[in-house]
Amino acid sequence: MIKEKLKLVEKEEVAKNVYKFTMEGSQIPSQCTPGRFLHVQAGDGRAMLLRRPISISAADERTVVIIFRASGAGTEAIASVRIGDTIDVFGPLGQGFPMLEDGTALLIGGGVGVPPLYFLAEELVKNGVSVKAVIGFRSAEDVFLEKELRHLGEVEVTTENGSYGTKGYVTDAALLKSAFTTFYACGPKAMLRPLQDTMDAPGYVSLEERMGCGIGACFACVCDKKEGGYVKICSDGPVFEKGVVQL
Amino acid sequence: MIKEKLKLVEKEEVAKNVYKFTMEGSQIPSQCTPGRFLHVQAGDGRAMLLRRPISISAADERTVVIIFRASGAGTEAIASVRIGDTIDVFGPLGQGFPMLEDGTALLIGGGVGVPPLYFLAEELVKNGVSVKAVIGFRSAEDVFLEKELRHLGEVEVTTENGSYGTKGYVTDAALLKSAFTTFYACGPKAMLRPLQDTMDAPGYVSLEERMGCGIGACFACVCDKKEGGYVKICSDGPVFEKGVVQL
Amino acid sequence: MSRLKTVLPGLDMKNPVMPASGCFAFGAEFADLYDLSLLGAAAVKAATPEPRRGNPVPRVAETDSGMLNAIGLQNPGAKAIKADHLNHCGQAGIPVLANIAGTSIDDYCEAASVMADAPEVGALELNISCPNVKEGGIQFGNDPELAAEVTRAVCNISNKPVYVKLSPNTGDISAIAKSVEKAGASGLSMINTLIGMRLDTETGKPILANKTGGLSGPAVKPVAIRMIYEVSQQTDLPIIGMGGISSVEDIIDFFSAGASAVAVGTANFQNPFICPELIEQLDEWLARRQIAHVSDLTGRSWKSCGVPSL
Amino acid sequence: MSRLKTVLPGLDMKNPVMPASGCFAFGAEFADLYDLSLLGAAAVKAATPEPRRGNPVPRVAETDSGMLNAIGLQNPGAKAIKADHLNHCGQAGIPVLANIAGTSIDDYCEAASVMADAPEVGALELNISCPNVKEGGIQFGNDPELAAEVTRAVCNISNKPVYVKLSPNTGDISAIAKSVEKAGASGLSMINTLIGMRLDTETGKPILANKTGGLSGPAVKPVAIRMIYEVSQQTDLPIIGMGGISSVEDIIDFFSAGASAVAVGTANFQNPFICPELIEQLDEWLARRQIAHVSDLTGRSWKSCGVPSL
Ligand SMILES: Cc1cc2nc3c(=O)[nH]c(=O)nc-3n(C[C@H](O)[C@H](O)[C@H](O)COP(=O)(O)OP(=O)(O)OC[C@H]3O[C@@H](n4cnc5c(N)ncnc54)[C@H](O)[C@@H]3O)c2cc1C
Ligand SMILES: Cc1cc2nc3c(=O)[nH]c(=O)nc-3n(C[C@H](O)[C@H](O)[C@H](O)COP(=O)(O)OP(=O)(O)OC[C@H]3O[C@@H](n4cnc5c(N)ncnc54)[C@H](O)[C@@H]3O)c2cc1C
Ligand SMILES: Cc1cc2nc3c(=O)[nH]c(=O)nc-3n(C[C@H](O)[C@H](O)[C@H](O)COP(=O)(O)O)c2cc1C
Ligand SMILES: Cc1cc2nc3c(=O)[nH]c(=O)nc-3n(C[C@H](O)[C@H](O)[C@H](O)COP(=O)(O)O)c2cc1C
Ligand code: FES
Ligand code: FES
Repeated sequence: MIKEKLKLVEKEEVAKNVYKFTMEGSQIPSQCTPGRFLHVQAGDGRAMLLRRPISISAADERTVVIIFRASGAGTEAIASVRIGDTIDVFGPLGQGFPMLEDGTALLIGGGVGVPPLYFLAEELVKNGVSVKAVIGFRSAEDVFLEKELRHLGEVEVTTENGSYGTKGYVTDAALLKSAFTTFYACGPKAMLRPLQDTMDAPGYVSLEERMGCGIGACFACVCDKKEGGYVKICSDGPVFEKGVVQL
Repeated sequence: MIKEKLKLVEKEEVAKNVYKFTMEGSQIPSQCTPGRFLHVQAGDGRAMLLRRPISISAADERTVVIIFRASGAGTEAIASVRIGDTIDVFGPLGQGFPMLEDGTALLIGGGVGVPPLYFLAEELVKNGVSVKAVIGFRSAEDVFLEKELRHLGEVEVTTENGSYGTKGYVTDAALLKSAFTTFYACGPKAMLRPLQDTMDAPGYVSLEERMGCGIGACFACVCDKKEGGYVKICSDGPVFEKGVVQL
Repeated sequence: MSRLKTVLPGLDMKNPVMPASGCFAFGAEFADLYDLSLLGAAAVKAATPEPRRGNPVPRVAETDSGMLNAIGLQNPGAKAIKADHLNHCGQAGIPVLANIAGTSIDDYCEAASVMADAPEVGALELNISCPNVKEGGIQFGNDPELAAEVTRAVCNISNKPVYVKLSPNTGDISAIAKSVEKAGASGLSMINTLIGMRLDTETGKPILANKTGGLSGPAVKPVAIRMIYEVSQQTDLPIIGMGGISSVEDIIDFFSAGASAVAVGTANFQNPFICPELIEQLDEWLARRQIAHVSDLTGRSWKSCGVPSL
Repeated sequence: MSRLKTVLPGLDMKNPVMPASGCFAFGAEFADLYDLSLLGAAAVKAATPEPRRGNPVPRVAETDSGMLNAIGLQNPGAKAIKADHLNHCGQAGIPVLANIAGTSIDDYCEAASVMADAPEVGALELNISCPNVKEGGIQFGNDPELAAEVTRAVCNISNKPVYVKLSPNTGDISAIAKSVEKAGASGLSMINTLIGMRLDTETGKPILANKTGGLSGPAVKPVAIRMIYEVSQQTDLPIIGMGGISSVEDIIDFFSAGASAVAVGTANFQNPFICPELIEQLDEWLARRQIAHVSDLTGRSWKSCGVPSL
């Protein structure tokens, strides 16, 4: 957990209002693992006090990649940063995805839930695990990371309006009925809930919540556990084993 | 009175923390006259709501020049704007310096009170008026606009610590005792007060006050008149004939 | 723009947006910038019975996403205002909401009776909350009894509807609101400024000559929204909402909280063209979402049915 | 750093800077980031007699230069806190200011008696102001009698000094302050959060599940400064100042207003390293101006002599 000014070295609009930022730093990148997130300052932090949690979509020793939708004032401010400028980042935070050692992983992502799964896919493939992915979007113009994921394994795209791939939600995808060892899912609660309730295989879900501190100190992001008690999404998660949390 | 995004085309640090900005626009520049000012937005205007009043230091049909000290959060934010970027400006505001048609003008400026006098000097010289200037600063490293003013007439520099030119305040300058038709002064109240009280010649003083609206609507910037009643510095001034306002 | 037409007691407005009192003087300066007839109404600067010189300068100071003012109700007095200053709004044909201030009930009544008589004035706005004037204002706004008393007195002598402008510097704003409703108010304006102070860090002394000032701007919007949310459920009076409005989204939020019209104050200093700009954006915002009338949004934060949820 | 050493009732501190209650939990998370022994003290999360689950999420929302929270006093209960959560501060050797909350006087006393017994605790901080809990808190903070009653009861059973944390949601904060002073308080903490609300513009509904929340951050600093300026002239109690502190200049302003120590809340979320950073900057700020001791600045906004004017 380091606070560092990362330098924006590459910037690309990968879908409508969705930006891919490649950032350089000396400390944060090397600590990044799939499923963890960065707490990113928006603007100069004077009018917007709270950092924005954004998942890590790739990382190596010197660079880290995030992919995010510019959907509000904060993410728009972040999207307006120019190449060569720095971004104030605190991280990496949270507990990431547990790794598989063998078998087949099914990755299920909705919208901006897809970015962390790409990082996971890369690492799984490095581990010798086979990877299949279901990624869901609103419509054809919103699709991103499809090509990159296809390099790593089979991919099924769903769109709500059917303008590309399978029509419907990720839960309508054919791949969900294929064989796999473990699933990993990231997206809105409405997507995770049916997955947690209906999937037979073991798996992990990655959650979102509005956050204050990002390190477990403010109790903004609690989520009830099924068996009583609670977890903090920022520090105990955002990734939880299937069946642990109430969705 | 126009609200326009001016484009920063030239930027120079003319003395320690003092910046000269040359800005381009299609509407504001052509309306600028000496003594009027611009109401400049600092940053994105979200954390800092109030515009900063800055005098016009030069202008032609397409460009306008301001010179300002980065002395607080707002002027520092303005100073950090990069060439090619735009600045949200409202103006020109206020009543400028009345012009002389002949004779000799003595210009007296302290610190960031010097910039509007440069614009005035240019216009006076165009009118065929002779110009002399006394400009006062804290110390040698703070001096600016000396060279430019020398192109237009005689200049005496004063510094408080004597590190350059005459030691003392502008009120200690020898030129104050020379012959001239009218004086024009701009600087802090502590400088204008003795000038208004002791100068025999006719003259004009340009005042500063904390402002809200800049157009006479909020009553933030009133100043009592000597003969009763009040003026608004933003809209009735900032320039007043000697003896009109209480300093 | 028929979806914007708003009729409140004394105020027949083509749209529900007006500049807030003290941020617009009497309109002369803004008439140079845009056509005042675009506005729904105009809340003009506070009138006191006698002319007031106001406080020494500095009178304003910036704070994070806000500002402090301690103008001290400088104004030429009710009679001069009525005689000389209402012509810009009058010519534009927009109703004036005449802000009234004073340091005693007699003061209020005196200023009110003058202003209520002006043909340009549609309604009075009783400023029982201005925190800048040492002897007056503040105690009226923080005491249900006193607030009712001054409201009753002014309503008795006024032939125009009376809006009471509530102070947020109180522990129970609903109590004040209910009390002035019973006393005869036709509407509420809320909120006035929060009392605040800024110091010069180097000298340690207050920046404002008056020491304290009134805090306004986006910083106070969450306080305003919560108070309107609460009060609109406790009274039947229409509410003119204000406190930090600087975007069309802000206007929507004030309606959702429970306002029936809005006033824009501090934002006029950053963008003097903001009122007509917001009026146009408001119409577009509603059109894009096919909302028949802006009043359909009033109170939708707490109403459970009969309003578009979007 | 001898110019920073600050001794207040129950709190023997090497410097006057502490994290504010609710923004630091019990220190475990921050102990991973920096050496807690750098802090002057630590105001820990509110303790209630029984464990509390708090409010549904969302619990936080951003506002301009501020934020709203409605955590709802989630905590494991006083006994568990005393047994399991004070070790990080204890090992660092910094005094704990134990925040106490409840919904009745008995509640307060029960939590207070447990916490006052913990050896790590230097003093209690009576949260009579938390605006998030429906049945409790708010009425104590807005009524001088009730505030005195709970203060007296807790002082009676506590063997540690009691600081009362005042609510800004009141029309007369000095009345509350004077009342709790008479009732036996050893100090004041001010201010707690202002009640606020943010709506989702599209749906019109409150963002926080609890609907209202407490407003904190730089937006409220002018309100905090003005209240401390006022109260510090009306009581002899030392004041722990808070509300929007995020820079060393802010700390100076709180001292100038009348504080004897400060707490940093919301700013910990933007920069979790801020407390030790500010402590170092505070020492430098004083050194550069040759101020012998930070306490020389206390109240210099209103004191007319005997303090450096710089
Ligand atoms: C662990 C985690 C990982 C995430 N990873 C990604 C990612 O890789 N790519 C991506 O595009 N988005 C991601 N999000 C969602 C992202 O944080 C929000 O879209 C973003 O905070 C919205 O900020 P804004 O300024 O656009 O919106 P605003 O509405 O202006 O934000 C106001 C406040 O609400 C909070 N907020 C609003 N929406 C959300 C949300 N959905 N989740 C959490 N906080 C919210 C903001 O953080 C801010 O504090 C992630 C969220 C979490 C919790
Ligand atoms: C008519 C006029 C012309 C001016 N011309 C120039 C110029 O040409 N060059 C230049 O360097 N400065 C000029 N000034 C002063 C300049 O406006 C202030 O230095 C500037 O506003 C300070 O802003 P800040 O963000 O640095 O300070 P901050 O302290 O962060 O400002 C906080 C608030 O106080 C106001 N404020 C602070 N100091 C002053 C001041 N001295 N006068 C007015 N408002 C102040 C700011 O506008 C802002 O609203 C002029 C002022 C006036 C009134
Ligand atoms: C400079 C200034 C002067 C004001 N003068 C008055 C006044 O005379 N009477 C009044 O009732 N309110 C006055 N107000 C308060 C505003 O009308 C409004 O209630 C408050 O500023 C909140 O709105 P805002 O955040 O949009 O400014 C004044 C506000 C400002 C900033
Ligand atoms: C997330 C959060 C939780 C808080 N919890 C408590 C609490 O449990 N008890 C309390 O007295 N104050 C609590 N507060 C109030 C702070 O201690 C502080 O008084 C207030 O936030 C103002 O300071 P700031 O602007 O620096 O945050 C909380 C504040 C925040 C932001
Ligand atoms: S965001 Fe603070 S505990 Fe999770
Ligand atoms: S700044 Fe508003 S009247 Fe001068």
